[in-house]
Amino acid sequence: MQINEHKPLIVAFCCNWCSYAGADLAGNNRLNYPADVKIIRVPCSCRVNPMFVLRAFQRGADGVIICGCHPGDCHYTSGNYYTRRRMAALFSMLDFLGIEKERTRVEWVSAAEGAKFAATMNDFVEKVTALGENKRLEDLRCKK
Amino acid sequence: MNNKYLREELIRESGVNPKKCMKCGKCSATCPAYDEMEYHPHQFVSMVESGDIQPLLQSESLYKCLSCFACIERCPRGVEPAKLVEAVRLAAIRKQGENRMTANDVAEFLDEDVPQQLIVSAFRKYSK
Amino acid sequence: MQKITQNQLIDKAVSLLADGTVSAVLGWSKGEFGYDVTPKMFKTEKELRQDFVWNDFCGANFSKYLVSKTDRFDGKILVFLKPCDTYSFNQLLTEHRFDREKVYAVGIPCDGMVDVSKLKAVTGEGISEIKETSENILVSTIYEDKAIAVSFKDVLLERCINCKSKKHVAYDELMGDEGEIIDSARFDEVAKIEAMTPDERFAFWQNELSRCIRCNACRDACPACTCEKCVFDNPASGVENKAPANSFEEKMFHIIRAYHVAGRCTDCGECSRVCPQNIPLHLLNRKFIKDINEFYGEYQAGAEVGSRAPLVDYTTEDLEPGEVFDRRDIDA
Amino acid sequence: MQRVGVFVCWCGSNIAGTVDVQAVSDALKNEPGVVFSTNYQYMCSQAGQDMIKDAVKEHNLTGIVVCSCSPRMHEATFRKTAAAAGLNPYMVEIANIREQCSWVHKDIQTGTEKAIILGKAAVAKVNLNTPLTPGESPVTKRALVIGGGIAGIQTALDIADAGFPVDIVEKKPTIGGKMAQLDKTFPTLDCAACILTPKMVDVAQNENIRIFSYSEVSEIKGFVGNFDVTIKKNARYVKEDICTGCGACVEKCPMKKVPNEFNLGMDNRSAIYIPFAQAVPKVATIDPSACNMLKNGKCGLCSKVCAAGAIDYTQKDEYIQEKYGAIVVATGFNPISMDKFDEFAYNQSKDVITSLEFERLTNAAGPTAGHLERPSDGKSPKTIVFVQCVGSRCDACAEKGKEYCSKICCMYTAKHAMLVRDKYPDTDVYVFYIDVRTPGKNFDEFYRRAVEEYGVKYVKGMVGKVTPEGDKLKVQASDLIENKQLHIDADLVVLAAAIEPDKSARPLATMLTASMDTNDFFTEAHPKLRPVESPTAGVFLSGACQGPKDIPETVSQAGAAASKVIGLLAKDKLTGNPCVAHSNELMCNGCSSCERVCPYGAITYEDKEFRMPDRTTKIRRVAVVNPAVCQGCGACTVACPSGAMDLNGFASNQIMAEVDAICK
Repeated sequence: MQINEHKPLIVAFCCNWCSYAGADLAGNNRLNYPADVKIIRVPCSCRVNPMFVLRAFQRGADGVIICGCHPGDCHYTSGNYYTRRRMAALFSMLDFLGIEKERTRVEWVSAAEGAKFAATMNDFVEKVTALGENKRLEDLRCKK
Repeated sequence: MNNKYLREELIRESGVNPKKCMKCGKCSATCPAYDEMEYHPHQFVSMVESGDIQPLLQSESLYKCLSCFACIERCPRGVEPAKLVEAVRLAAIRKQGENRMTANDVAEFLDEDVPQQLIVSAFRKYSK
Repeated sequence: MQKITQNQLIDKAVSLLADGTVSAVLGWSKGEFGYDVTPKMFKTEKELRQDFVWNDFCGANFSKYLVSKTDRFDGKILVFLKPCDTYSFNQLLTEHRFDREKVYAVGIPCDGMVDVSKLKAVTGEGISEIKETSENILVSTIYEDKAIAVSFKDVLLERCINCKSKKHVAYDELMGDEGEIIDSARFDEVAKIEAMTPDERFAFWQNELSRCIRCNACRDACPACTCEKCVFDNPASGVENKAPANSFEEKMFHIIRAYHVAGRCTDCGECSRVCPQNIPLHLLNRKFIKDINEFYGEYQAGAEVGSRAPLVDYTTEDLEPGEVFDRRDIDA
Repeated sequence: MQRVGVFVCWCGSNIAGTVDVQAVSDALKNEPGVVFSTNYQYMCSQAGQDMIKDAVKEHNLTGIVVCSCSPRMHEATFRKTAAAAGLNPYMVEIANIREQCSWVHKDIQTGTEKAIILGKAAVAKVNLNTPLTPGESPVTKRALVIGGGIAGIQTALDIADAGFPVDIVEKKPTIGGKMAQLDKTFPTLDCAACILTPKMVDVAQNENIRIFSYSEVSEIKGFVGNFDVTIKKNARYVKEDICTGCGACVEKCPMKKVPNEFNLGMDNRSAIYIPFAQAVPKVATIDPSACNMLKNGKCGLCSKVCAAGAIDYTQKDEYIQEKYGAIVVATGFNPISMDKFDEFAYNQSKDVITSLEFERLTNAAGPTAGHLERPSDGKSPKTIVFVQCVGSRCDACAEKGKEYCSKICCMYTAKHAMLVRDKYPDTDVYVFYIDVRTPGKNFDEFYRRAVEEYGVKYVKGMVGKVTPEGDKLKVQASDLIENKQLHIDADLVVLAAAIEPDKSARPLATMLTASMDTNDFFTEAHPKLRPVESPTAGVFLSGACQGPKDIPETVSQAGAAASKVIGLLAKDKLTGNPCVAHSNELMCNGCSSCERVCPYGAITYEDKEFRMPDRTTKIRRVAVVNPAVCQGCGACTVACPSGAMDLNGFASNQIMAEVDAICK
């Protein structure tokens, strides 16, 4: 265990119908995951604009994860299919620019998968923590 | 030996989670060596879970298990009793410092009625 | 040197003006120097004879101009389209950005255009006169007595070296011979960067993008960037910024710009051509095109009118965002 | 600038146990816009709500942030509170500091820090909130019930009784479902047909009910109050309105070797058939896979004997379009396949049967006319072994069994065992059980009667394997109480197979955009408080499609679903969700990207004249969102490159403000 362990800042965008409910279920079942994860509720994962992702990195987030309903189960039928394409393209681009690919993730978590939500967050935080601070996309002016 | 310590070791070694058991007894129902055994597969699961392990260590049942894995195959909860029996058996062997038999001893028990599976199991069991 | 001549184009424009087919001509006009050709609307034969030019410096893609020129012009406009321009032309039609009825498109062959920066790298500043021969460009400068001969091939624009198509995908009339779609090596550079380590990639782009002065030339020239109001100019968007204050905002601007045109970018290369800082912006667009081709099947924006851009489409079997990296790691 | 009030809930010790609520309300006091901040034991209680109302008046609040449980729990409550205080209900934001903070973090310092950040994000968002007014849409006063089993029948009858027209779509040729196949029903032992068939007749005779039998739902569009449904009426090659159900065709049909699905393949039917005597509609159906006339044009006997002239070999599938205000899903269940259970020899011996097959074997209208006979040789079984939990409560292998308890097996097995002992007292009956679960009215009494009065031998333990040997079935099982292994020579083994949702449920859920759990049971809007509603508005759940259920439970759920439907159809107008997309026409390029990603077709385009700065005008194509159709997913907002498209309640600048607050 490192002495000066960096506490990462994780922004999680969760769709209202599945993943946000999955996060609630994790809470109901008292499944712990690091407090570094801060959830933002969006109606559907397809509401997540790449600008939000970049904005989070700009303001010093160390990792951004987008959670939606499983493909085929989208409350809005097809929203997460668009998310899948958009984020595949965006994350590939960020990787192309040299941003560590472990800092971005898309995960499908249903309303019934509280355990998966907690496990996903634990894993993501662990991976992002291992990378250390996000230095490549931060905006120094936004640092306090 | 501390039973709590032994219990944890058995669970870790075997990879079996006895808490998953719903006490249906299908393992014992399917066991071909049932009548030979003093303690039956479901009892192994239950007794390890409750820490009542000494009787198992001393029981002949350890060596009556054919390791045919029928109980593993049939268990609806994926508990895998045979792995637990194996773990207890290993604990007994380690405790005594020597095996009950060696692979060389197997030959004298062979006759034409002994099923092939049993012979293979015996070699597996006694060559440890 | 272009196979089709300036006079052929002028004659064509004059005759179309004369017979009333069109009432204006969107063409290239002489600049102050030989190389700074600028777009212009010509309305008379006199203007055409005086200012219209067609030479190795006519890189400007006119498709985009149709958006702003057609909606407030009542007559029909003649536009000359090089093969690569026709893709942008179709893409803009797909997006309902101009009225096809108001345009008379003449497809013209193109033998590649000159990169002024490359030319200046050979000749130095102070270019006073440029003459074109079949193989060479003869450049006179104010510092040299003798004209410098530069091989045309050596100073081609990157996009012309990796030309993807000599075929016109849209026109009302075609001048010269029709070419073919070329199996170009345009993704090699992207693949080279992909093969680098993340640290190298980061260093590469840090070096490139940090030169950005946010002059917005890329945005202004891009035929896919035709938004009524760009998000970066809109105070309500939350990402408005006019000038990058630090390395982040350069990246934010260019990533988002590339993302916004992803699936719609025809790879016309205008962004890199007009960049005063010589940032290889086309590589960002090509990365998206390469990814889209690999993930969702070959797609060429603008190849036909009405096709559905990959990012506003999906199949239920699409690969997962995480698999993007798995694939690459396996390939590597 | 908003005047924001912050209300931090303790939720008893649920939040206050891990979050220093005082520190949270103190910290949020200093956030921009916040003019009032407090905390209270139960914000959702009447006293808590009154506290909010008083604060709104006292401090002229324009926005409210409640730091409490999940917005999925009480957002609606606090919106109502705001409305009661004269505030626009959409000026409320919830910071989820229970499910996503106090319940998942153990350390009070960590919990408090995170709660403050979540509160800040909510304050940042509410600062940018704008009052929203929901739109209204009309309600089509007609309901659709998908599935014609007892669940669908009861729902349809109850809705029809309230005076609303109902359509039932049933994929089989008759309604009735699984209950029609049953013999007796526990715990009263009335005969299933005697209580079901009168209801089926009621359905047929009810003027408000239309039955689409042998039909499927092929497309569903629209939304609550306004569903557009396409029903595919499969060709049955018999004119339904003319056929009298006399059965002459069935008798004359030469193709008599078709396995009879109604009797689970234990006997045969003809190619033209009526599933059972009391079928509704009582109309013949030609099985196109078996009929010679349809296969190769040779026969036509049924057409010749039909006095009514109802046979029509040229009939085609028909598609019917209809509008509905509400949809009830009642797709029911099926026993799981026994193919993977080699240990019970189901595929090796005809005398190993499932419980549903046993129902048909003891049913007076079944293949043996109610005489209990072994399927293999027709002999009376003298020893019968019932095995419970076959595939239920099985999480070892997802392909083999189901993790859940199928709920009905304990009771029907007790019923079977009791009936056998009653009719054939010389039969030995063993029931192998893991637990006997009888939580129902008169259920445990019923089970005890089976043991005490009828002498059924209940053995605590499981059957390990069944081996067919001669005309016997060697059953090897464990008796856990007596701690011995049993070997029984049985004549018949009955497996209480787990039940699973009908296979048609999954594609239907996709059409309805209704969510399902991992077992393909439909998810209810709330497991306790909204058990008959799907989270998708206007879609209701009835019967076993939502989870294993016995008949009384199914009927009560069916009635509950009907009352929810009636409540919906009784309204003339529905107020919609105001959190819909809207396009800023000044920035819209008219590029159609948003239209392409909209799953509801809510976006259209119009040419609009714009005045330019130089006083000229210009006509541009711009997007227009239909707020009644838009469901607010936001796909369009990201497809839009210019940012002209935005979403009420989840605006780009609001989400970015949240991101900023979190990352500060």
